[in-house]
Amino acid sequence: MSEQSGKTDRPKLKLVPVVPPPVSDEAGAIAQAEMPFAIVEGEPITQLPRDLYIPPHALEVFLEAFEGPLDLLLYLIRRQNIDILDIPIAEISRQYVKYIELMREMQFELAGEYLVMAATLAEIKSRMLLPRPLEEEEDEEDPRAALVRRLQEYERYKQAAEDLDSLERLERDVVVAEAEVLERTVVTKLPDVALKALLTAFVEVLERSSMFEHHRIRQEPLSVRERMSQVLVNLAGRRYVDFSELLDPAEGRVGITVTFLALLELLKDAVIDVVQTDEFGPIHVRAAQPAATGESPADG
Amino acid sequence: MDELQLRNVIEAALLAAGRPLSVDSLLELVMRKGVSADRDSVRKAIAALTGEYEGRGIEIREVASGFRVQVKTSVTDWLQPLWEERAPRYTRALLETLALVAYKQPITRAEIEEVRGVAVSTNIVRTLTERGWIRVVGHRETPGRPAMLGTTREFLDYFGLRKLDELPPLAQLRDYDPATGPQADLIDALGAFGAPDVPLTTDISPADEA
Amino acid sequence: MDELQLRNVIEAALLAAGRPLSVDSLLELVMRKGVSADRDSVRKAIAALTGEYEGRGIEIREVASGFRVQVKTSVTDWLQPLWEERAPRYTRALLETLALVAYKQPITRAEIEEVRGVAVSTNIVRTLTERGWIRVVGHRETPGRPAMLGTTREFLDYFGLRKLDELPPLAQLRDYDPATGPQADLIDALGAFGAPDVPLTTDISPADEA
Repeated sequence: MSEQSGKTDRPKLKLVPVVPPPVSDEAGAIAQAEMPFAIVEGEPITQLPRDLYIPPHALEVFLEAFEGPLDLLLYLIRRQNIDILDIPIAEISRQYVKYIELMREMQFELAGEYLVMAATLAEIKSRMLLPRPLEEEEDEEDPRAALVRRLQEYERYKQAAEDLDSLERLERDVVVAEAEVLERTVVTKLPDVALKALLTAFVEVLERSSMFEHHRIRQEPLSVRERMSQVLVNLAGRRYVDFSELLDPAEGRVGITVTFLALLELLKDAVIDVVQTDEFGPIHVRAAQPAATGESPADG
Repeated sequence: MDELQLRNVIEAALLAAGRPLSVDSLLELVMRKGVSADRDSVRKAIAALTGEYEGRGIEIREVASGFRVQVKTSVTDWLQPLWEERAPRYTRALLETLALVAYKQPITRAEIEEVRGVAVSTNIVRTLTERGWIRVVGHRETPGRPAMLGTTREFLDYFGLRKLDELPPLAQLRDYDPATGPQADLIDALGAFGAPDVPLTTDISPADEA
Repeated sequence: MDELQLRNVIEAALLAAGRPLSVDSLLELVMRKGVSADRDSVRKAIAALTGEYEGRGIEIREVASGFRVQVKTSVTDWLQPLWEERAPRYTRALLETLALVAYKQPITRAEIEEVRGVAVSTNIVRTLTERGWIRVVGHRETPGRPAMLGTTREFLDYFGLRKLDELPPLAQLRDYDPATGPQADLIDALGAFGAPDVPLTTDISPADEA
């Protein structure tokens, strides 16, 4: 095409308003006057739409300027100074569809929404062409009404977005005054946890698992569990601990029983080894040794 | 602690915080040090500072999360050379999405898409969330439990607002009444089919419509 | 531009720049706007501001690269609470992990994962360890020698327990429905063990960000 230059940068699309050329009948067969449709990169464009009257890259710019089919429709309406409540639906539809067809001809990846809108417009047109019985007329909404509502709704938020953008805002319009502070110590407060939150979490995790069932059968008191941890801590880093050292008589019978149960649990889990070298000799407890060494009595 | 001291601490706090401070948080500052004060005295001190700043290059502004000291916009212009970075510009798609969340919250993504007539990109939602302007405020109890979005206090702070109702008012919707509309006649409308083609090519940028 | 205007612009610049400004760079700001001024007038304005700030909570300080406005050290102390950061609330995953460690200790990470049905993040274990609530109490002699976790004395102290078995036993928890007014049940449950001062009254709702 002659109007396409080899330039790679984006064309400045300067468009001039033109008087509509006289039209014969069908959309495609418009008698094209000498009037230019547009001036792209200084070149007047006088070709018919069929003949790619907007260079592809310019058309892309055109499409990018719109936020979607509603935006494009609004533009078409506004450009002709038509009241939004007063859309000549056929006219607008035709223009809209022409753009869409053009873009498809250019093989643009056209968002599906544009095609849906084209179909909607076509549907409205056909419904308006159909004669309707008189009595129905009151119930049935003018097919344009829904479209007008959508357009109005979109337009008010389009306006709201512009209003929002014109508000004075940080970074762009507002600068916060700040004074330097030396020696500021940042302290991080740790989150608080209520016991209730902990229990709630526990109940929920239990509900997801089958632990409740297990525990109906076998349920160690928590004191045993706690003591299991304590025994392990006592054993940590020590080779052997005398069994009697783990039992504190000051705790009384209950305490000793708890420790004993804890030791049994740990032994069963193969977490500790209990070693007695001589019959009736001292019993030693130690953390279980890695199985590889093969010296764990728990092996047998 | 006398009034002047209170005013000094509050001024220093507002200038040091780097964020707006509420009356309550200012009160907490002085209470922590065992000073007895109340909200009224804090408010008085702020009012006194506001008065002091008149005729100066700075001012106290109340936004959603409290008070902040800012440069008067008449002076901001002088300071432009201090910053190399330009403020971020936001696309129309982002601003329209933000406007819909602000005015129609709580709103789902699908509802935003319905009004805008196009898909809302994940990117936009992420940008708005990362800026701390919108957040998920709940879920609609419809299939899929879509998230409902709302704006945050930071959004109001950023745009210098105290409350949502300080947003510019939305345009009124006018009723469409085909019976009384000036172009009520369907035939007229259909007649437009044969109307001369309106040039496709005038001003294509929708942005510079007055 | 009169002296007061110059002073106002300079004050605003010093408060807005976020860095010290030299006399020359301040001069450049006003010259850019076509105002005729010289170093002397800038210095005079700074001196005037310095005087104004006497008896206030802020001061102008000259450092290597110029002048800056800073909070007086005598006031800094009052502002400490401003830098207190609230760590984000603990996640459900963390609480579940903690509860499992408490009830099923000594327990390995793999065992926690088995019950929870999802992987336990290293972060959670680290956070709980740093908080001093759990610790490694030993290693299980299975391949990989996984660490076994247990709770600490600090854990008991924090939750106001003397011993672990002051936590309600599983049997009682089975009937504990967190959804339907649980507080009373729970107090009963704990009361059975004579737990003294459990902070049951704190609201667990994650909603309240003050």
